[in-house]
Amino acid sequence: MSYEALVSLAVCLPLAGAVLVWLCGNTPNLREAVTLVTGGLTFLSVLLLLPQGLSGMSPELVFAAPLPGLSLSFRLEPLGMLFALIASFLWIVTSIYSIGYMRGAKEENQTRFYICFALAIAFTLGIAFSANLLTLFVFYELLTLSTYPLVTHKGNDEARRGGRVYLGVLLTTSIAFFLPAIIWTYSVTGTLDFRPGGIFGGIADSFVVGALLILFCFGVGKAALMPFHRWLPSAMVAPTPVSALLHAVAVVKAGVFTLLKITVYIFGADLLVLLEARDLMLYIAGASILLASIVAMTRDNLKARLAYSTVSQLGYITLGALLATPAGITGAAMHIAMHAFGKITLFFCAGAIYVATKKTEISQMEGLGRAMPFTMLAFLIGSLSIIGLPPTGGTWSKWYLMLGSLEAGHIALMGVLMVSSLLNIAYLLPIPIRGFFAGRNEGPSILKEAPWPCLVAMGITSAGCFVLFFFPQPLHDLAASLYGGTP
Amino acid sequence: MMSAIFANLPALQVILPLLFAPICFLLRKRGAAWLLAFCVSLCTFAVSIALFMQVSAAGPLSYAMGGWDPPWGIEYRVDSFNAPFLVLLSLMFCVTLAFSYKSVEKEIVQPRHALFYSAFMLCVAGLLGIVITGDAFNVFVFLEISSLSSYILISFGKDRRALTAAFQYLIMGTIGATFLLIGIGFIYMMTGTLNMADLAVRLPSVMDTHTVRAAFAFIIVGMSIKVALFPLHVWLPNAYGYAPSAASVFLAATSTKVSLYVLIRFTFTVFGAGFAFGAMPLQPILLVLAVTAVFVGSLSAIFQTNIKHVLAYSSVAQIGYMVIGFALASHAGLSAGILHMFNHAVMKGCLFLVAGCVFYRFRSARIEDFRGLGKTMPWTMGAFVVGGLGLIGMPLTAGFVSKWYLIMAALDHGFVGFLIIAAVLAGSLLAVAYVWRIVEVAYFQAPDEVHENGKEAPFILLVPAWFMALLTLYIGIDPSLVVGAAESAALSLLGSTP
Amino acid sequence: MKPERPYFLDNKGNVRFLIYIFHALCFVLFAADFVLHRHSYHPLEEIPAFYALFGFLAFSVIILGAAMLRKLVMRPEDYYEAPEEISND
Amino acid sequence: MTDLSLLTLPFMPFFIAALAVMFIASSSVRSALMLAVPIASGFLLLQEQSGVALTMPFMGYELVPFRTDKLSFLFGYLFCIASFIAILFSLHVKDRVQHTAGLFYAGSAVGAVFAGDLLSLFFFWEVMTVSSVFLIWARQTDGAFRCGMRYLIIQVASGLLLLAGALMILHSTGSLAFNEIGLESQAGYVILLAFGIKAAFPLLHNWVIDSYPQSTVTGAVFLCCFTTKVAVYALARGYAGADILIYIGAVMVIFPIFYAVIENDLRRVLSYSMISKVGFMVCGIGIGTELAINGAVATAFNHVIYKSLLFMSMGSVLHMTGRIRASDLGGLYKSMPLTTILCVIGAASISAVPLFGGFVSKGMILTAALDQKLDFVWLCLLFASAGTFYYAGIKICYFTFFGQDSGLRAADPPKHMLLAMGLAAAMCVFIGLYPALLFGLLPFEVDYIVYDTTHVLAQLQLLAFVGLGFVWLKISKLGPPDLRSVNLDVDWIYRKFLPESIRCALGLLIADYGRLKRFFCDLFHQYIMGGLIRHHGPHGILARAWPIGSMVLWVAVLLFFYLIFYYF
Repeated sequence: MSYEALVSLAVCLPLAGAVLVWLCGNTPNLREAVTLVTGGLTFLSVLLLLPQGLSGMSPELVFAAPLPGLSLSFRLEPLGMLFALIASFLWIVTSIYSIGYMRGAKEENQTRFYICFALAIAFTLGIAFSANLLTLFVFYELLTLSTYPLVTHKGNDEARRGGRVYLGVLLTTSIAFFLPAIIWTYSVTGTLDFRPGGIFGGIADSFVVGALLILFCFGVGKAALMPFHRWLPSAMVAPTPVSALLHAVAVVKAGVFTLLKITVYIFGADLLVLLEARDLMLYIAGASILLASIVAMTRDNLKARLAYSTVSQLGYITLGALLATPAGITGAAMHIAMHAFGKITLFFCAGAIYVATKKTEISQMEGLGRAMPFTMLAFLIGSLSIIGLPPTGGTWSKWYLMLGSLEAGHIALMGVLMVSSLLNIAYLLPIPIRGFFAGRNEGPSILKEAPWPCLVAMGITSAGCFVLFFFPQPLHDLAASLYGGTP
Repeated sequence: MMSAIFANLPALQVILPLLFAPICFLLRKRGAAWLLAFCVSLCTFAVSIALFMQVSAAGPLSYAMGGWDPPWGIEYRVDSFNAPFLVLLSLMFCVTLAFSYKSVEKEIVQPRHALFYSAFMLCVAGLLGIVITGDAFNVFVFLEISSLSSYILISFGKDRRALTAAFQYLIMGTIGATFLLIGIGFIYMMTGTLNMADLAVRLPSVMDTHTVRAAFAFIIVGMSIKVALFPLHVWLPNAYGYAPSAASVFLAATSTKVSLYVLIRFTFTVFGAGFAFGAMPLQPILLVLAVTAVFVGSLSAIFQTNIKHVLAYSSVAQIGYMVIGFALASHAGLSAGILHMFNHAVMKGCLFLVAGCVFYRFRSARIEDFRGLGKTMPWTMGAFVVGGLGLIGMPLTAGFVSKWYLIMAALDHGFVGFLIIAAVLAGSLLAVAYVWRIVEVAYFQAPDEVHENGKEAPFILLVPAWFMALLTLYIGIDPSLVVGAAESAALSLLGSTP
Repeated sequence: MKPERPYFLDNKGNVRFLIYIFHALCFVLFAADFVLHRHSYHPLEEIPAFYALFGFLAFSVIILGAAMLRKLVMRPEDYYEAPEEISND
Repeated sequence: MTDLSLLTLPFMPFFIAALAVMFIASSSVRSALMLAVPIASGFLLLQEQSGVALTMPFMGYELVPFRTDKLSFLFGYLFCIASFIAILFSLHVKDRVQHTAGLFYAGSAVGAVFAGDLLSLFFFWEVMTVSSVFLIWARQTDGAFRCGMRYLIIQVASGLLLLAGALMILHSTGSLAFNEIGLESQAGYVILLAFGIKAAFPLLHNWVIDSYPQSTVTGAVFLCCFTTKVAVYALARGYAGADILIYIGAVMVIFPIFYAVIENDLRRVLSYSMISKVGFMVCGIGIGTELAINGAVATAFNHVIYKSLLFMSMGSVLHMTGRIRASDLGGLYKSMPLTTILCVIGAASISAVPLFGGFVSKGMILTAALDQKLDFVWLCLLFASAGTFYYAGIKICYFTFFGQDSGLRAADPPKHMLLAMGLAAAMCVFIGLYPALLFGLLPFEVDYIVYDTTHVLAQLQLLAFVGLGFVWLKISKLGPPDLRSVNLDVDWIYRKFLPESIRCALGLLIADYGRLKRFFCDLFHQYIMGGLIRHHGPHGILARAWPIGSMVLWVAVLLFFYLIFYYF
């Protein structure tokens, strides 16, 4: 199949899936089969695109021109491939998980759920493949809107409040900062294309570029850089598969992916390192990492803790993107994948616990490991990956990020990353450990795991954490080809 | 025959609705009146399209009314600035009529139906006349025709407050029209001509006189009332809020735009940008008022309880955007302003149509009526969401395009530009607030007993609403037509000044 | 219950005997320094019975030092958290 | 063996077995498998020659996961022996988590000493950390949980420092090879700190004291064997001859003595003793002569054997009686004769009584210190030798097995435990009697005579007079009693001082935060929102739509202003 057809296929498949799901809404088994098949096909088509994506900048694929001189268009490049691969692969896993979760938790409006989910994935892939800032922005906003019904899925007051914060923060940042930054960039440079080495090329003075950098960093609210992180904990009112895929992978990663793309392809590393504004943003990212970890420690609700942990981990990627050194960018790109596998595992576990026991608070989970050993083991593995301990994938991204801060001459940031790892231990590990070892006098409990699709999904992602440790080479190559390193 | 029609298109444009209005009244029967009006609207639309094509192919078109050559006779002049307005007006004419068949049946007592249609046609004729004419006094005449008929339209509202609103509008509209008349009188006094093109030639020699300056002031203030520019917007919410749905759809989409058209026409074509923005401090005054309008309008919209009022206040804010574009007086700014006039007409038309659908079901359009509509009236709410996203300025909707151009234009203006951008973006955010407030009610609140049995609006009402919604999306995805029209309009305006 | 058979050290005499033996051993080692030749790397080592003296001195210092340290650092057992009963495995 | 592959590396049997053990339900099969592991690993080691290296490209780096020389061989064999003993000792444990963790722990220790580059070292370093902490958590008490968290955080901090140092070296030299590091660069200090945490340098030592006594009976045996010894190995490779280590070592040998004397928990006494002993090794590495390094390495070898023996005997006591405080014990020789004898052998060995293992190695470091004219250091080490005998030799044995009869009548532990202890005891005696075997393994040629008059006489005098002091003290009944207590140590900083001050600060903050929040909420609701509603609400002045008069007034005002502006 031609490359153009494949790209369109990859984006259109989930859209078509959404329509099919809508049509099959009355027969749950068929509906879920459609979701799974669509997921599989989407992943396959992304996979088929891989050679093209690795070969550097592919030809542009224009499909609309919403503004004269500016087009909505797709173009493959390594970072987008990386993101698309992760999102489409984890969609399959999450679909498997959702089947267990949604049925197990007896959620309502499941059809709407699957429709919006497919839409969100389509838009995520749109973000991944976008060839210019405008396309990216369009899909970015569409993603916000398509996930809103998912966040507010429960439809009660709490969901409404959560959804309000979610939409409020994401729209505010994108309208108030991201959009003007895009327009300003366009008026300065006359283009919005992603180009290796950036598009400023000495056109603008450092004040303007610095201001733009700050606008972009805060404008991409999905990257959850403090103080615009509030939406992420609020989004936790959503059903867990949503939190898992969207708020640990697709949506937040769309944010940091956008930032990474902007630093690499709009500003360019050479320009970025000269900016004073970059140093400012680096330290804000560092502060975001630490503060979010500290807040995470104070949260007793499991999903809230994971949400703050996500905020902190997103700071890693923002940090790497802003470091703009080869290792920093590699680390940031790799962390997109590493964190995706680790955090999705953790969310899967949180959901499994909820489905099996209806427990949401950490303090209720002591000794739970005896009833749900598999879940808790997966949680342990996911935690290790988030902390960045061998033998889990998180080690490598931390390695590159630390090397990146060293290359950039910011030893303090290396310290931040180290302290953050320790904080991660403090807030993540107690959960599985107390699950396994606390309250041993209460006698053995009866094994009561979540439905099997949930377990299968958890198994896949936690195995992924290990696989990424022992075979990081493809991922590394993909990430490294971003700055023209070893292919 | 065909060639005769083609030669007289400009006249037909106005005369068709003007002529058939009394006939419509005479028909008395509801169905027949509607059918006639609808046929006329289709013809009008065809004429406007033809005119538009002609202008874009062959340049400005001058038509001497009654064979009297300008500047003595009345000249109808179609150029790339007003041709798209003609299309817009006649398009809204069609859409509103399509909508009104069911809506008017419900909202207006039976014997007055034919009256409504004829008043409506008169109003359209007046607005078309304002746009098409090249004669200053003729503008006043058509303005009065359209105003008087719109007072009637508003007073048809079933709510008793509609009468008060109409009366209020009458007072204000009359003041505005009188001011316009005073202004036109002054310049006639100084130049002895009423033809706009002729005025543009003669005015520069008497530019420095107090009389011309006073004339300009009167025209600006007078038309500001009709435009509903802050702080002269007070008549607008009630007029739109209590009018019958069909009337509010049409008025919201067109009447303020036409007034703004007049303002721009006088400023650029008659007085000239050099005079208006060079000799007079028009820019700062307008910018301050427009930015204030954005804030006041949006904030007021947030706290309203009636959807029509929300939309009306939102219009006040959106008019602020248009005036900002106009006040920037650059090519980019002017095209952004004109672009937003079209886009806003489409989006606000869509939203008022939705309000009309809800009104049709529940006989009111308060926020409470929207409870649970996400479930009971999914298609109606779908159109509302699309229109609302347009107001917010989401990408792939018309609102995004105008916002983009407005910000691009403001970027050329240094620090003031940044303030304007801030205001525009703040307005967008406030739009999120007032739109999402309604969306939340519709999708999250359970309907009470009255609304539980709500059904989807009739198909015939949904078609126009969705037509406008799709148009909003279409402009968002492929705006080249609208943007092209706006840009050539701006070019023709700026190019016509020395 | 049958009383336990007394163990070796339960007998005070045995203990006393062991202490005598130990004292004798100490004396022998002390005396050996004067009989046997130790090669020395350090001037201090040439002091007769240096290691014996050092050992005794070191012991005294340790006991005194420990007593002082205990005054400084000793806290009740629940200082950090309530102690748990130690159990096996 | 010439062709090296990852699968035949000596740590592999451990890792494979660790995974397998998780799934083997039958305890006898599990026991057999586990016991076979160190043997298999030792066998693989025997096949290797000194000076080979396995290189492997990984993410653009040239990694050396396996590299041999005499130093690493010695530690490799040592760890195989130690893990065999520890596994044997723990066969009765049903908890498969402990077995898995123990095997991973031992395996990564073996891996660490053969790691030829810093990245591989980091890998094993962290796997050691992660696996060992389960030996503490497996105790399943709240205290053990918290202690495990503290342990893990400190150990991971060490790993992170190692990572940081490795990256700094990579950044400045472009290579990750793990050889002599030295203190010429910043990276040198960072890595020294990393090693220092694991080696329990003064002020960084607290995790040993905190965690070993909290771990399970069998876990403590594993723990005492590996972590600090890997650190000693790493120091010996990276920092041999670094002067700073001499002084660090000198402090390290002295201060734990005083703590050990007043400590009541006997496993904690052993932990302090461990720090003191590691101090000997650090000191030897700092001196850096061939003799000193040999002494340090030999001490490490012996130390693993006798310290595990002592931990095993204390573990047996804990296992059988459920008590471990000196104040609760006494007179156990009556019912646990075999344990008593084995413990005494361990005590003799640690006190360096001639004919026991400890004696062989201790003199080497003392002699090396004298050779280098480090008089003060020599005195410190000598003092520590005297102290060791008191707290490890006398205190442990006396208070547990002799002394005041506590009335406890626990039997000797199960056979496999006795067997493990016996094995360790036999090795202590064997090395004491036949030091040449150990000497053959040492990295440098040994030119040191163990049994000459001077060494033996000096040591006997020292020991005897310390004993004399103790006897007199007991007779005079002046000795410090063993009291139930907690003794403050460095952990006071992070267990008491920091939490209390943070709590204090937070308390103030939260009080103020609440007030601030309320203030801003009020501000927002009353003034901003209130104001907005007042002005823009349905009845607000800016949304008031009815009065025509005011509207007309506005028209007039506006017109007036336009005219004013336009006229002037």
